[in-house]
Amino acid sequence: MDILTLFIVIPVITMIGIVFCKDHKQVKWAAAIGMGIQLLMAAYLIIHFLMERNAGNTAEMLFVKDVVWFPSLNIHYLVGVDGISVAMIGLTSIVIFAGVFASWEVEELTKEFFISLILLSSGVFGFFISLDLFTLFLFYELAVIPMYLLIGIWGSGPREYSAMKLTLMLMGGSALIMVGLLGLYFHSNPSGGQLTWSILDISKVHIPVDVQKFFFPFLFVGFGVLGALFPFHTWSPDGHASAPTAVSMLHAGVLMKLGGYGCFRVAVFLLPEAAHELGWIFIILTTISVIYGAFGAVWQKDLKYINAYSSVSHCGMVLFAILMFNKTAMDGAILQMISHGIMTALFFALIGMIYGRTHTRYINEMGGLMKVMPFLGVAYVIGGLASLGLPGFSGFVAEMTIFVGAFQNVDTFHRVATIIGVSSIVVTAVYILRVIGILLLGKIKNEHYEHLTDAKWHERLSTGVLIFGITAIGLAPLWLSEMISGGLGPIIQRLLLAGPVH
Amino acid sequence: MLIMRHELLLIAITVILLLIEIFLPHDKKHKIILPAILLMALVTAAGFIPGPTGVLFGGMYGTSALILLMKNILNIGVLIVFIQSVSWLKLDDQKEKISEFFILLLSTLIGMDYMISSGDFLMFYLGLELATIPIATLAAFERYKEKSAEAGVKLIFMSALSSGILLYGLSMIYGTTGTVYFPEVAATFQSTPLQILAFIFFFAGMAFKISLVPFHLWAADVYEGAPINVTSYLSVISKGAAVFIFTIILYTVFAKIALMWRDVIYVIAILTMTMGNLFAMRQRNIKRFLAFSSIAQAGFILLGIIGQSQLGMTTVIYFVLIYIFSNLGAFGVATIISNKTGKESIDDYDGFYRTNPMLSLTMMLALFSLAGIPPIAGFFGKFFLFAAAAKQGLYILVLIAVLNTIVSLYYYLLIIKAMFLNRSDQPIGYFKSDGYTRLGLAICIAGILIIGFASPVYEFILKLSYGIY
Amino acid sequence: MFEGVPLTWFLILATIMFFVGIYGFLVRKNLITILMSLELILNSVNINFVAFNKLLYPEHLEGMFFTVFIIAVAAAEASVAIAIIINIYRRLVNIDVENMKEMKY
Amino acid sequence: MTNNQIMFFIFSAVIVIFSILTVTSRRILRAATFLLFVLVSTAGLYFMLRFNFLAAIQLTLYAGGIVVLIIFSILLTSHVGAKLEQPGLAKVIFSALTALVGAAVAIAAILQYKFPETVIPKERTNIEDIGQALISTGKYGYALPFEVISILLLAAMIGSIIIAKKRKD
Amino acid sequence: MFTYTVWIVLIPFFLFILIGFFGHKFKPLVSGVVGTSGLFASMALSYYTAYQYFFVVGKTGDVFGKIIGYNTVWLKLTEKLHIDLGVLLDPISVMMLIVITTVSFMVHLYSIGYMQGEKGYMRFFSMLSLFSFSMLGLVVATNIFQMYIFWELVGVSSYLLIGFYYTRDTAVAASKKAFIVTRFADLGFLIGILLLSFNTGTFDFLTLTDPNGVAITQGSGIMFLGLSTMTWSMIFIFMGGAGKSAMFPLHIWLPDAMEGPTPVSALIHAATMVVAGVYLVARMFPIFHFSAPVALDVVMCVGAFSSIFAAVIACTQYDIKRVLAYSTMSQIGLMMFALGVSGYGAEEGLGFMASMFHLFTHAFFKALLFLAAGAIIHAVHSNYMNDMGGLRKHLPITHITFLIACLSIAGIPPLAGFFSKDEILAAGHEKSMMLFILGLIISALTAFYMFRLYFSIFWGKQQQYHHTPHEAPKVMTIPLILLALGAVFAGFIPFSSFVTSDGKPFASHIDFAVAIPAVLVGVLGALTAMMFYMKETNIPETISRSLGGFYRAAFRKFYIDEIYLFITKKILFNYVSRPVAWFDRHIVDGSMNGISYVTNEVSTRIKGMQSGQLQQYAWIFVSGAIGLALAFIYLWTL
Repeated sequence: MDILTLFIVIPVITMIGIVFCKDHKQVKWAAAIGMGIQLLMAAYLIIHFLMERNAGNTAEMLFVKDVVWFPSLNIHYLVGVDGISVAMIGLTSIVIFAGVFASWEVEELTKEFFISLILLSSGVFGFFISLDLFTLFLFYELAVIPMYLLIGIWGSGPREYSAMKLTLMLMGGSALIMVGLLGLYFHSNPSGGQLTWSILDISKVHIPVDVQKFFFPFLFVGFGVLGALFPFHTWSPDGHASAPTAVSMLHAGVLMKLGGYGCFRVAVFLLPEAAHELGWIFIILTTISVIYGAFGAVWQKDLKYINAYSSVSHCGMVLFAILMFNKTAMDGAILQMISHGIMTALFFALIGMIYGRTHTRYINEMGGLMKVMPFLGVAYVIGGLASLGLPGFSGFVAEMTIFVGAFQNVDTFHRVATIIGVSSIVVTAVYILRVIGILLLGKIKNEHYEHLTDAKWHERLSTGVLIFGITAIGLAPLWLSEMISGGLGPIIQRLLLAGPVH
Repeated sequence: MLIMRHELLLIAITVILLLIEIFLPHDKKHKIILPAILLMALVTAAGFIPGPTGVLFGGMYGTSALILLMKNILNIGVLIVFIQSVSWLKLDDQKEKISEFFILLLSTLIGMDYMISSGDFLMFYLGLELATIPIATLAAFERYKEKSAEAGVKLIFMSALSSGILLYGLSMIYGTTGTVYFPEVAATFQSTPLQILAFIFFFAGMAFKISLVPFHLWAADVYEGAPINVTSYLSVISKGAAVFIFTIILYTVFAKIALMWRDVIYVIAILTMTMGNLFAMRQRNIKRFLAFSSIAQAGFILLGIIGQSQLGMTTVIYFVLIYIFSNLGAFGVATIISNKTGKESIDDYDGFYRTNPMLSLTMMLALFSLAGIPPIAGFFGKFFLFAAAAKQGLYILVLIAVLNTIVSLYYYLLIIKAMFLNRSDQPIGYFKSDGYTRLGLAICIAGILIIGFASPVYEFILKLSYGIY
Repeated sequence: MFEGVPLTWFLILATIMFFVGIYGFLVRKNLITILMSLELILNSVNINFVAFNKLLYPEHLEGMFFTVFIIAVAAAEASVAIAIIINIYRRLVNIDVENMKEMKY
Repeated sequence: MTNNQIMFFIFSAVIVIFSILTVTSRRILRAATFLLFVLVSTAGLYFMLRFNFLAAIQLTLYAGGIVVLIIFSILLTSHVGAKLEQPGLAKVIFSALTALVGAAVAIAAILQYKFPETVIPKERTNIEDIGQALISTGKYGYALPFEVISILLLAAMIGSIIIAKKRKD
Repeated sequence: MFTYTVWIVLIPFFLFILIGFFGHKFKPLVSGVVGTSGLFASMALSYYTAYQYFFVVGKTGDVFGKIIGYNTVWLKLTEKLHIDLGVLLDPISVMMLIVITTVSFMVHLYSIGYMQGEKGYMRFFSMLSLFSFSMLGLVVATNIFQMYIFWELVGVSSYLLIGFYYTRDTAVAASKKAFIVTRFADLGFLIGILLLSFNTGTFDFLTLTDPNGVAITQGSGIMFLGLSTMTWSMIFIFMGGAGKSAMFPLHIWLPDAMEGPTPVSALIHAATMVVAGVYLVARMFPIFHFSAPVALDVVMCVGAFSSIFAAVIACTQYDIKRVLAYSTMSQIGLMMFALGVSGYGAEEGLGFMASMFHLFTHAFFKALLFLAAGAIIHAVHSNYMNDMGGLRKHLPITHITFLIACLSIAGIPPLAGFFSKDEILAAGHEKSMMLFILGLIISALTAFYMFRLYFSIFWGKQQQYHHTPHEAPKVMTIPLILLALGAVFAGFIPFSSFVTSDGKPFASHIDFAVAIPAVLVGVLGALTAMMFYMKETNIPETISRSLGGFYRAAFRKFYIDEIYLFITKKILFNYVSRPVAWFDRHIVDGSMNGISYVTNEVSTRIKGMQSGQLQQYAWIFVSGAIGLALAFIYLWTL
C-alpha cells in the first residue's frame, strides 16, 4: 500500500482497534499508539519527501496514487503531496498526537470520544492528501461532522448551542464549496471532452474569466468560513469555548487550516484570474479579520474566547497572505498555518489543563498560577510569546515572511493593508501579556489554588511535543520554508497567467 | 410471460398467501409471517435474475433493464418493510390481520410495478390507483385508533381528489393528442395553453404522490396517523415508485415541453425543499418529523429530475436507492421504539444512546445519510443529484438546495442531540430487539455504508439509464 | 361537431361540473357529501373522455374504455372510502370533516 | 335547433343544476338523490353519443351501485332528514372563488384551443367490438387493464372488509 | 579567522539552555557560578577579538573595515531578501562586544551575591544569559533583520527580568508596560524595515551602509507627504530605536522597569539594552546621513528634548533607581543628540564618535551607579532617598565607588565622563551655539541631580535603621571596584583612533572653549546640590514650592504616564476593544443567530398551513394547481 493511503488506513485501524478495547486504559493506549505511529509516519514522509526532492525529483506532486472510483463522473481516488501538504500532514500528526495525550483524562464515553477524535483526524489527513476535488470535499465534510458530537457530548458550557452553531456554519461553508466545486467540474474542460475533478488537470486549463468570477466567491468564502474569515468567524469563539480540550486543539490547530489550505489550493490556485480581480474585497475582509480578531481578544475574559479571537486574527493573516499573490507571502501563509496550528493547540491544551484544575476559565478568577504550576505556567508563557511573534518561535518566522512578502506588492493598496496587518503585532502583545499577567503572575487569588498540582506526565508529553514543534520551526525554519516554496512553484506559475506577481 | 415476471411473481405469492391465510387456523395467524418474508425474499432474489425485456399488450406494458432495476429496488424496500413490521404485527391489535397486511402491501407493490412499466396513461392510471387505494386501507389499519382512521380518511379523499385532477389533465391530453399511448403523445404534445393546463393538472396528481409542495399537506397527517410501518412504506416505496414513473414520463412523454416543465420543477423544487424543512424543524413527533423530512428529500430529488439527462435519471434512481435504505433505517429504529414503548415523541429520545447504543448509532447513521454527510451513502446520493442540476447550469438552484441541506442538517442533528447529548432522568430503558428487527436494520446499515463507496452500483445504474431520456 | 353540438359544449359542461365538484369537495362538511362531490368530479372527466372519443377520435375506443375503467376505480374508491367513513363513524359517532383535525401543524 | 342540441341542453341543464344542488343541498339524502339525477342524465348524454354500453354501465354501476352504496352509508351514519350544517362564509367564498377561477382558466384554455374538425361516423359502437377489445392483448386491447382492475377490486374489497369489520370480542 | 566570534554569542545561549533546563537539578549557587564563568569566557573572547580586530588585522588602507566573521542563511524570503544570521565585526560592534560582555560579567558576578537566597535564582541566571545572548546577537548583526530578531529577544528578556518578582503586581505591570511600549516602537522598526528592504532590496548592512552602494545612491524612493520613502523608513526605524532607548515619548516604561532586580537595571536598563537604539542609529548612520537628513534631525531633536526633559524630572524624584533611570534617559538623549548633529567622515563625524564614546563610558559609570545603588538598597531595604542618609560610614566601598561614578557622570576631569561628554558638547558646539547651551544646561542638571542623590544618601540627616547597614559581600564589591576603575580610566582610551563614523581614525583633542564651561557648570551643579542636601535644609522645599505647578508636573513626570493610561485604558480598551467585542457578539454573531431566529420564526408563522383540516389542504391543492396553470399559461413564455 502506498504511503499516503496509510495515513487514512492507520486511523481507521486505530478506530477499529478501539472498538475492541475493554477498558479506558486500553482505549487510551490504543489511540496513543495509533497516533504515535501516525506521527512517525509523518516524520518518515517528510524525510522521504525531502530525499526525493534532493534526488532531483521535480514532479509537481510526489507519491501520487491514482485509482478510478466513479469512472463516469471521472471521480478518482487521487492522492499526492507536495511540500505544502507534507508540511500540513506533519502539523496534523503532531497536533493529534498531542491531542490524544491532552485528553488522557476523558472519563465519560472514552471509547466514543477517541473514535470521534480519530475519525476527525482521518478526515483531515484525507483532505490534505487529496488531489481530487470530490474526495477532497468528502474528507472535508468528514472532518467537520464529528465536531458536533465531540463538542456536544464532551463539551462544557452552552455546548449544545455551540456545537449546533459550529456545525451549521461550517456546513454552510461547505454548501458554498459544493456549488463552487460543481462549477469547477463542469467547466473543467471548456473545449469539450472529459471533465475532471483533478486539481492538477484543472490547473492546466483556462477557465473563462467570467465563470471564474462567478465561482470564486463561493469557494473562497466557503473555505473562508472554516478559516474564520470575517464576518463568518463567529462559530469559532463559541465553538472553541465549549469544546473539550483535544477538540479545541484539533479544531483550531488543524481544522481551521483546512479553510486556509482550501482557499489556497482550490480557490486561488484554480481560479487565479478571479482571485486576482476579486482579491481586493477579500483583502479588506481579511485585514479586518486580523485587526478585529486581535482587538476582540483584548476585551475577553474567558481564556478560550481570548484564544479563539486570537485564532481569528492569526488565521485572518493566513488568508490575507494567500491573497497577496506572491511566493513569499504564500510561503508565509503556509508557515503561519503550521505555526498557528501548533501554537494554538498548545494554548488550548494548556487551557484545558488549567481548567481541569481550577474549574474556571475566567481569568479574573485566577491569578498567580505560575507559582503553583510552574510547568504549565512556563509553557503558557512560551505559547504566549510564540503567539505574539517572538523570534525563536515559529510565529515570528511565519509573520515576518508574510509581512515581507506582502509588502513586495507595488501598489499602495496592498502595502497599506500590510501595514494595517502589521500593527496587529502590538495588539497581540497587549492581550497576550494581559492574560499572562492576570492569569499566571501576581498573587494567588483563591487559596484553594495553593494546593493544585503541576502537570502530570501525559500533560508534559503533550505540551512538550508541541513546544518542541514551535521552537524547532522557530530556530531552524529554512528547511521547512524551502520545502513549502518548492510546492509553491506551480501555483506561482499559474498566478503569473493572471497578472503581475512579484 | 417472463417479461412481466415481477408482476406475475408478486401476484403468485399474493395468491399463495391468500390460500395460506384461508387454511390457517384462527389462533395461528402469525405463522404466516415467516412464509411471507421468505416468499418476498425469493421474489426479490428472482428479480435479479436477468431475463428478457420488451413491450407487451401493444405497448401498454413495457419493461427495460432500467425498469427491472427500479422494480428490484422497490422489492428490496418492501422486503425490508416486511421484516421491520414483524414486531408491530405481533402486537395484539394486529394479530388477526397479519396476512391482510401482507396481501395489501403486495397488491400496492403490484400496482407500482404496473405503473412503472406502463406504456400508456390508462395503465399508468390503474397502476397509480392500485398503488394508492389499498394503502388508504392500510393507513386506517389500526382501526381502533382515531388517528389511524383519520389518516385513512385524509389519504383516500386527498388521493381521490388528486386523481380527479390528474384525470382531468389526462382527458385533456387525450383530447389534444388523440391517444393515451406514451410514444404517440410524446410525438405530438406541445405547449398550447390547454396542454399546459393538462400538464399542470397531471403534474399536480403526480406531485401528490411524491408529496411536493403545495400538494403535500396530506403527507404529514397521514404519516403521523398511519401505523408506523405503513408510514415508512408510504414515505419510501410509494414515493420512490412515483418518482421513478414521474421521471420516466417527464423524460419520455413530455420531452418536447422540457423547457416548460423544467421551470415548473424549478419553482416546485425550491418550494418543496424550503417548506419541508421549515415544517420539519419544529416537529416533535418522530413520524411527523420524518414525513416533513421526506418532503424535503423529495425536493432534492427534483434537482436530479431537472438535470434532464442520463446523469439526471441515474442520480434519481441512485438517490432513491440510498434514500430507501436511509429512511427505512430511521423508520426501523422509530418503529422498534414505538412498538416496544409506545413513544413517538423526539423528546422521549433523550439519553437514548446511553441505554441503547446500537439503535442510536443506527439512527445516527441513517439520519446522517439523509442529511448527506460523508462518507455514508447519502452524501454521494445528494452530491450527484446536485451535480445533475449543476450540469444544466442551475447553480442558483443548487445553492438554494445546499443551503436547504443545512437546515435539514439542523433538524437531523436535533434528533442526534436528543439521543446523544441530552441527558434524561427517565430515558427509554434498555430493551432487546428481536431478530427480524435486527436483520432489517442490518440490511439498512449495510446499504447505507456500502452503496456510497461502491461505485459499481452507480456505474451500473448509469449504464442502464442510457437512452431513457 | 356532433350533429349540431360542438365539442366545446361538452367540454364546458364537463368543466363546469368538474369545478362544481371541486367546490363541493371544498365546502361540504359531511364526509359522504364530499364523496358525492368526488363522484361529480370523476363523472365530469368521463364526459370529457367520451366526448373526445366520439367527436374527435372515433377510430379507437380509448376514451370510452378509459371511462369504463374510471368508473370501476371510482367504485373501488367509493367502497374503501365508505368503509373508512363507517369506521370513523364508529369511533367518533360523527362524520364531520372538520372533526378530523387531531393531527396538525 | 336540432334534436341533438335540444337533448344536449336538457341533459346539460339537468347536470349543471343538479350538480349544484348536490353540493349545496342541506339535506343529505336529497343530495344523494340529486347526484343520482346527475348520473342518470350523464348516462343520457352517453346514449346521445351512442355509447350504449357505456351508458348501461353508467346506469348500473354508477347510478345503481355507487349511489346505492352512498345512500346506505347515509342511512347508516345520519338521521334521515337531518339538516347539514351550513359551511362557513369565508370557506364558501374562497372555495367558490377558486372554483370560478379554475373554471375560467380551463374554459379559456379550451376555447383557445383549435380542435381538429372531424366527420363523425354515424354507426353506434358495436358491443362485439367492445368485447373483442376487452380481451385483446394487442394495441387498443384492454386485457391487461382488465386484469389489473380486478386486482384493484380484490384489494379494495379486502381492505374494506378489514377496516369495516367489527372487533371480535 | 573570526569564525570563533560566533562563540561569543553562542556561549550565553548554551548557558541559557543549560541553566534553564537543568539548573534545578543542582544547587542554586551552581547556576550562578556556571553563568558567571560562561560569561567570563565570552568576555575573554571579546577582548581577544578586539585585540585581533584592532591590532592584528588592523586597518586596510586607512580604515577599519567591516569583517563578516560568520554568516549563514537562516530564512530565505525572496531571491534577494534573505535573513542571515552572522557576525559582523567593525569598530562599533567590537566596542559593543567589550561593553556588553564586561558589564554582563560584572553583573553576573555581582548577582551571585545580590540574589543570594532569592527564589528563582537559577531562573534569574538563565535569563541573564538569555539577555546576554540576545544583546550580543544584536550588536554583531550582519543585517537589519537579524538585528530585529535579537531586538525582539532583548525585549522579551527585559520583560522577563523586569517581571522577575512575578508575584508583585507592580513588577508585573511594569514588565507588561515595558514590553508593550517597546513592542509598539518595534512596530515602527518593522515597518521601517519593510520600507527599507522594499526600497533597496536588501537587508544586508554591508550593502545598506556603503556610502557608494546602491542603497544610498539610488534608493531614495518615491515621495510621500513631502518626504522620501527612505526618510520615512529611517524615521520608522528610529521609532524602534527610540522605544528601546526610552526616548521621549516612548520613555515611560523605563522608570517603571526599575521594578526588576537591581543588577538587571544595571545591565539592561542602564548599560546595554537601552543603548541599542543609539547603536541602531549608529549602525544605520550612513543612510541617515546621506539619504535621510531629515530623519537625522528628528534624531537630534528627540535626543535633545529627551535629555533635558529627563534631567528635569530626575531632579524631583525620590526613588534612587528612578533618578538613575531618568539619568540614563538623559544620557542616552545626549548620545542621540550627538549622533543627530554628527556629519560623516573622520573629523566631520565627531558627533558620531562622541556618541559612541559616551556610550562606552556611560556603560561603566551607569552600571556602577546601579550596582552601588543595589548595594545600598541591599543594605537599607528601601529604594527611597528619604529613608537614607549618612550611609558613608556604613558602606565605605560603596560610598567611594558611587562618588567616582557621580563625578564621572558630572563630567569632572579627568574621569571618563568628562572626556566623552566633552566631545558631545564639542560636536554640539560645532553645529550651533544654541545646542551647546542646551548641552551645558543638561550637564548642570546632571551634576545637580547626581549629587543630590549622592548627598542625600551618604550625607544628610542620620537615619534610624532597623538593622545597622553593612557593606555588601566581596562578590558584590569587587565588581563595583572594577567598574569604578573603568569609570576612572576609560576616558583615556584614544577613542577616535578606533571608532569613527566611516572607520577612518582621526585624532581628537580637547577644545578648552568647550571643556571649561562644561566643567564649570558641572561643578556648579554639584555645589548647588551640596548646598541643598549635604545638611538637612529646607531649601529644596522652598524652591519646589516656588516653582509650583512646574515642579508638580515634573514630579508627576509631566503626566505622560497619565496620558498613556488614558490612551490605552480609555481609548483603546474602552472605545475600541470593548465595542469590537460588543459588535462581534451582537452584530456579527447576532446576524448569524438572526438567520436562525428568522428561520424559526417563519417556521412558526406558517404552521397554520398545516391546519389538520382536510378541506383546507384540498383548497391549497386545488389553488396550487390552478395557480401554477395560470402562471404558466399567462406568464411563462418562451
